[in-house]
Amino acid sequence: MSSAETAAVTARRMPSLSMPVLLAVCYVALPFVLGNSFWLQVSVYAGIAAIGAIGLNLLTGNTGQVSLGHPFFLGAGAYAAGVFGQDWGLPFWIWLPGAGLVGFGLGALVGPFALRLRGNYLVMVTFALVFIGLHIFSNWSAVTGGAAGRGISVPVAIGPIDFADLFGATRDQCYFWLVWGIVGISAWLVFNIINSRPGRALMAIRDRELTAEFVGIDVSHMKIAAFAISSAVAAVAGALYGAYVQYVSPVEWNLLLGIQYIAMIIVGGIGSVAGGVIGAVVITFLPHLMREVAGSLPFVAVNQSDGGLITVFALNQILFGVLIVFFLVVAPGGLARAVSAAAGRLSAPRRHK
Amino acid sequence: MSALLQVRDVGISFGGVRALDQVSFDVEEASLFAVIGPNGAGKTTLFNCLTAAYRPDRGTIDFKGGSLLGVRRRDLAGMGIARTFQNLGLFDKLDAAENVLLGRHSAMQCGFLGAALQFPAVRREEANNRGKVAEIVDLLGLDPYLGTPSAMLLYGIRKLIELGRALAMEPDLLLLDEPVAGLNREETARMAEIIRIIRRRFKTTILLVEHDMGFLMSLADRVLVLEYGCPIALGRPEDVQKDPKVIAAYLGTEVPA
Amino acid sequence: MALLSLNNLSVRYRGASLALDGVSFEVPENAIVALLGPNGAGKTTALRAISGLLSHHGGGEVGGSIEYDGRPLTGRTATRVRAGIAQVMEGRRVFPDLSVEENLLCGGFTRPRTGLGSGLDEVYALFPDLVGRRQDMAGLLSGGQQQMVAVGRALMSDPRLLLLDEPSLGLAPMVIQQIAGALNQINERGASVLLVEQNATLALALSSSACILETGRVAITGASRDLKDDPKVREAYLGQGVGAAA
Amino acid sequence: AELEEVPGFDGETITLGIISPLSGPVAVLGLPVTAGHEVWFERINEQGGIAGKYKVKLLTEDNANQEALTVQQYNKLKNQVVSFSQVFGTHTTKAILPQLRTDKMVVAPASFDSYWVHDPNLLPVGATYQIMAVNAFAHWLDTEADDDPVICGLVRDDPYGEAGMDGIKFVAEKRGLEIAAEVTLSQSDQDFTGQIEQLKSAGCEMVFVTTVPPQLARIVGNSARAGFEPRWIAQWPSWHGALLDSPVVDYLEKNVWLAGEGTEWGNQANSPGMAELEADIAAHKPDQAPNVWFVLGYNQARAVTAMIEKAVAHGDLSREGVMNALATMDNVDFGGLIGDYHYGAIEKRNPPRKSTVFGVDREKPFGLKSLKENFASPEAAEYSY
Amino acid sequence: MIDFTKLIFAGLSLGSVYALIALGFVMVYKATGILNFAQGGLLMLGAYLAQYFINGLGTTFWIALPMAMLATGLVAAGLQRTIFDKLLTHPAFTVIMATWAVLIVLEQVPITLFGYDFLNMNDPFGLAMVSIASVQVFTIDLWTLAFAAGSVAVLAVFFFRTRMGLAMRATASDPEAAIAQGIEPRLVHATAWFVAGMLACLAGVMLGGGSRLVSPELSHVALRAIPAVILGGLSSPLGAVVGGILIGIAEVLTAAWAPTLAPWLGKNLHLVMPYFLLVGFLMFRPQGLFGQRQSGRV
Ligand SMILES: Nc1ncnc2c1ncn2[C@@H]1O[C@H](COP(=O)(O)OP(=O)(O)OP(=O)(O)O)[C@@H](O)[C@H]1O
Ligand SMILES: Nc1ncnc2c1ncn2[C@@H]1O[C@H](COP(=O)(O)OP(=O)(O)OP(=O)(O)O)[C@@H](O)[C@H]1O
Ligand SMILES: [Mg+2]
Ligand SMILES: [Mg+2]
Repeated sequence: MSSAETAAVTARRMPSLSMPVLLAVCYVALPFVLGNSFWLQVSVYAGIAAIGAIGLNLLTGNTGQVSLGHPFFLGAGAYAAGVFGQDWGLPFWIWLPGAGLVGFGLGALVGPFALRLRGNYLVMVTFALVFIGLHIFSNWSAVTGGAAGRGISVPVAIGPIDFADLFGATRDQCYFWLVWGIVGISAWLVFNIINSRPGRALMAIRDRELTAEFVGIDVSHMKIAAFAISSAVAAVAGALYGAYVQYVSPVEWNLLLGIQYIAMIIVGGIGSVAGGVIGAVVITFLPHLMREVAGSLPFVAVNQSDGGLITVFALNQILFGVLIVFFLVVAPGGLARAVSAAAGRLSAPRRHK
Repeated sequence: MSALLQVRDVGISFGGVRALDQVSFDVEEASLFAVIGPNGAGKTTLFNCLTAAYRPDRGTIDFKGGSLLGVRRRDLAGMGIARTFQNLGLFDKLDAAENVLLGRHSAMQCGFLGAALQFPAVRREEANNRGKVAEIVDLLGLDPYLGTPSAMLLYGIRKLIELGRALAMEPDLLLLDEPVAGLNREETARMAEIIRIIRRRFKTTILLVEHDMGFLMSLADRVLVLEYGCPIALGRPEDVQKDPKVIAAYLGTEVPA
Repeated sequence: MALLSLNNLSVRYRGASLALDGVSFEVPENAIVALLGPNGAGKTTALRAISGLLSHHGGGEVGGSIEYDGRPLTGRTATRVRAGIAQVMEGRRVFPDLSVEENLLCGGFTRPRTGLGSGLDEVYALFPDLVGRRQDMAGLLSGGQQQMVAVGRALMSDPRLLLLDEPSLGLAPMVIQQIAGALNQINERGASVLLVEQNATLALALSSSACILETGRVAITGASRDLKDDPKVREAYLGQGVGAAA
Repeated sequence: AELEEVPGFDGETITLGIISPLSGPVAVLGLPVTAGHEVWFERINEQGGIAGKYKVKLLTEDNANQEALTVQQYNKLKNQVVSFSQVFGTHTTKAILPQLRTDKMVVAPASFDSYWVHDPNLLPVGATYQIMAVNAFAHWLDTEADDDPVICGLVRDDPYGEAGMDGIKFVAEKRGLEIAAEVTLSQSDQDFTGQIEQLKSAGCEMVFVTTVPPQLARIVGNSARAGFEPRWIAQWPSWHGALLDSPVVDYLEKNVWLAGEGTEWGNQANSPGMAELEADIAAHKPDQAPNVWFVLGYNQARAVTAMIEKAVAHGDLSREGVMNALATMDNVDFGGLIGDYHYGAIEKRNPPRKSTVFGVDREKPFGLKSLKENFASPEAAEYSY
Repeated sequence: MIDFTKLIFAGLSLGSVYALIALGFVMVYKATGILNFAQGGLLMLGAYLAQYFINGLGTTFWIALPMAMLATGLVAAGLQRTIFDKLLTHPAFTVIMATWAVLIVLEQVPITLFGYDFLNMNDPFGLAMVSIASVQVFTIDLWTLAFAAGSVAVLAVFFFRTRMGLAMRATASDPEAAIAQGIEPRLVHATAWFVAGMLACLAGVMLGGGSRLVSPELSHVALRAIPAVILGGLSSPLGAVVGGILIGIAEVLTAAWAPTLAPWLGKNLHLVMPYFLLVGFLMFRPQGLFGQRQSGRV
């Protein structure tokens, strides 16, 4: 048994007190520190990805149902935001939960497929879901604008508080607070689930499905619920994405996105809420940071025609691939574990000798 | 008063293999009933039939007066049936307490919404059940192992955790499949002791499969012997042990202690 | 002369304390040696060190040496299997989606093709229960039947040194006797056996010498005959009427 | 008077942004477009820069033809540039439109959506896909078609595919013709036999096709196998020089036209711009193969230069200044490389109505010979956006 | 009237390419139990290498093909040795993720070496055709079919008649237990990857040859073959071929019929048809056409 599993246990424990304080300070201060820069926007994307990753981690990390189908639910959420918020003109506090509900319903529809399938075959059904989703998104023009895509301009105000314009802050700053606020809420909710009866049942299903039934767990119900909740969270992330970017088209909800989400939870830490968030931040920032680094290397050219051994893009992709493999090989428990191991030598889990 | 568990004419085959054939027996309330027999005789299969893991081709199984056939696996816990597995059925990444706590699953109510929002009632329920778990952990002496994923623990400990999880289900009928296989003498003795305590304290009816005859003799009230799926003897342990058919099929000439 | 000797062997698993701490013992040519000890004493670890599987469990040798056939035992497991070391792993480990016969053939992977047929015959003679199940997936067998496959698979390579990790696990008393017979048989043919067992009575009855480990150290070694009568051993490992403890 | 410093202008250098697919399947187009920009601005810089004194610097980012990435790259660059000399792709440009409005940023889109014509934040160049299709189709009707032509479409299911088909439908309507069959294909199609059989069974005499070169090769290959030989009119991006060496070249020469614009590669007689272009390539990028996408970039850069010059003339390089320059800009002459664009006030903008129909000829430098050059059909003049 | 036989033949030829690709997936799956997404990258690399041997080095096609297959096979085996060997004990989906990462890297290699421009394979097939049952068929498609059939035969013998084949299945089943039998998983895995690389290259060449061009898009075609593998059952070479051909035929037929028969199902239905088939099929036969059920026991 690898020590990755210890991580799964440790990661589920509450972080110590100094951590929340630090996070709160970052939450408030970062938009000011980053000013109106590009990096602030990347942080908003990272936040949106974090929400999606928290959802996926519940399904894949905690319930053991590997899904590449996340883009489908993200996309559905974005279009739901467009329909509810823009076409129907509903307010923020309706279109956002509404998108979540749509995701919930779709997840509940897809969930039953997972009941019959395991392992690689389940992965493949979710893989097919991405393509089926693309087909629906490119053909259902009334909702999605067809292959050409659609604009999404929706209100983000709860009563008098407008998240697009908080005390004169810029749109990006406001979105940072909004998105990361929702990250916090989702993290809290999912954390609670994981550490209670239903969450334990999910993990039981992951570890040993048959035995789970013998302790009285309704496996079908639980799996479908896991799909539905994870999809609901994904749809919320998708809705926020649509609202922030203001335009979406079907090609975005592709397989690569699904793979990226899996990468997030693997790199961050499987089955831990913090892991999903850390992974999302890393995977979102990585290409941009690497672009900064790669661009200043001597043998690298911005594009192929400029000579140089290799283009920035190619190098970027290669580094990206290499880093993922590196994380997999070197930090199999994910960064969450590496971080908690580094930070928490004091509160190391008790281990028999 | 009728027996807690009544098995009548149960049979099941897999392809050409007849794993159980015309098996009938009663298990009285609060007794310890043992099943023995050569490898592949159908003991685990019998357990599987009792716990809805397999559906027998023929026969009836009644528990507390109602039929167990057609019952869904997940409802067994609620009906008061718990089991352990020959190959261990622990949740590998969870620690001892979480494994045992999962035994409380069907006794608890909390759903996703309640869990997510942590209503006070949910917290209370969680605390109460964690209390029960602590008692069991204490009873089995599992304290030192908390916090370690069960897969990383020693075999003997893992067997105890699995027993603890079954106990947490507060079953009326407890099925134990080879509880002391792979345990050393000391651990075997401890397991025997624990089983006695369980019987004394909770009046649990126990159905048990084991190859360790010494262990069985001291515990069992009645013993059923299977061979190739067929019952060849049923009776008190002392009698069964002397039965020439049993000696020929199962025990062999000399009995290792 | 010793076929196998462990000299002051220490093993540490990654991030854990020493699992073996200066262990030395010998398996003479053509002998059955029992390796006993409570759970967690390091028996499996010792077998892994001999078979070269330690690295798969995040373990490495940290000291001492192992000699086999007069030479230091190094190299990968495959090399050691080819040199005649076969093993029954802890926990059966049959290939669940291979048929019984395929499982056995895997055991003969390093053996010349010509020997496979007679190897199969021997295994089926030892475990007649398996004959009717040759084409069935090993994963469908009962626990004890799987253990038979595991033991049979190890015998398939026609080993010079057979490592057995709890071969009696889950087996009916009769089958245990059969296996005991089989071990004596291959011993008579000139092979040596290193036997790890919880069933100390059986192990001491079968073996000529024994070594008892406790928390990674050798506690007692000696001829099995003597150990059987040693009061300390009797109390700790043999104990009469196990169930009567209460 | 000294020009005021603004984001993207430090008093000496004018910085322009480029967002283009430098990777992924569309890089084959994005790379030459970007090269076109580079060559043009190297030449401008060599001549002293815009207005003779302001050197131009390009900041290039890759969008892999994905909108999310485009938005991110746009945001990364927007505070460092005066305007964007290129943003590649229709859907990617749509993705940043809302921000262009708030930021008052001007972008030259490297795509031909007709919607661009009336957008005050966009500086398009060249004829639209609609016009190119209209002219090519009209040319076919006027030359090859019989009285009752069976016309069909095989188009990609995206804005690129739909744009050209709109032009075909427009002409068909004007001339009272029916579209006999309209079949779609997609980026990941590999075979096309199903579609071809449909077209064949509909008896198509002309098939308008929007696709990309590897797919065109397969489409005509399978048509050859099926013995299906209509007049294919392919939209401009379906062409690539590599097709000349492919086994389908015979079929291409016989049956395929390209709905494009400008002149034959190397034809300096009809187009002074071509001489200029070839000289610039020789000077700055001798290994550049003949490529229409390069020409697009080159022309975009020329239009952007005209706009920035106007802004400099107004003495205002701020975003408002650039938008104002765009709104008050004159016609830009592309030396016959493409049709002249009438810029200026947004409602009066008029994209070129002229375009060119090419046939395939393996003897020509780029494999294309013009069948009818720089002409406008009556329908093209009528087409309204 | 749409000619049905023609469509079937076209489906066969498309399907035979899918079949070849699918065989590569099966190969790695059989030895390692993972779905190897890097297959597409190998395919693309193989096609570019063959193209380079032909156009750059001037060798003839029939020499370039085995050379490229060998080279791609070696690259694949090298990947196994450097990366996947280290992931032996990791959970399957971590490894799947790693194959995806490798795909990302692999895709960049031919692009860096040869650029994004489209290239001609300059193979001897070109547009050569023969007439079978009065249907014109490209010779290259016949070759592809022959290669697929040949590969299946070879693999079937390999898996069920050779020790290496047995060792491969054992390793996939329980790597450590396999080691304990004296099997070298490294060798087994490297062999599997090597063969998969060769198959990928073969598929890439057939896909980039004839009337097609060699382009970076090739790597995505591999993804279209995945439904074929699943349909056939991940572990069955025969299934891969049957699945590939079924998918090919389904795709071509749908392309021909769906727009007229069921336009309301959306444009380009033929592209999702394989995925609908995959999902529908898995509902009734979760282990695929020829796959074996997992031998789960309580
Ligand atoms: N799912 C199944 N498919 C095929 N055969 C099965 C299946 N389950 C059990 N069997 C067969 O039924 C017979 C009885 O198996 P069972 O596991 O009940 O034996 P057991 O008495 O528990 O033996 P052991 O003491 O070895 O555990 C065996 O021959 C086994 O191979
Ligand atoms: N993979 C591992 N990683 C870390 N520690 C391990 C590992 N395997 C075994 N250990 C530890 O090494 C010690 C010796 O274990 P070993 O399995 O060798 O004991 P054993 O004598 O075979 O016990 P058993 O009778 O339970 O099989 C134990 O403390 C065990 O926890
Ligand atoms: Mg059993
Ligand atoms: Mg052990």
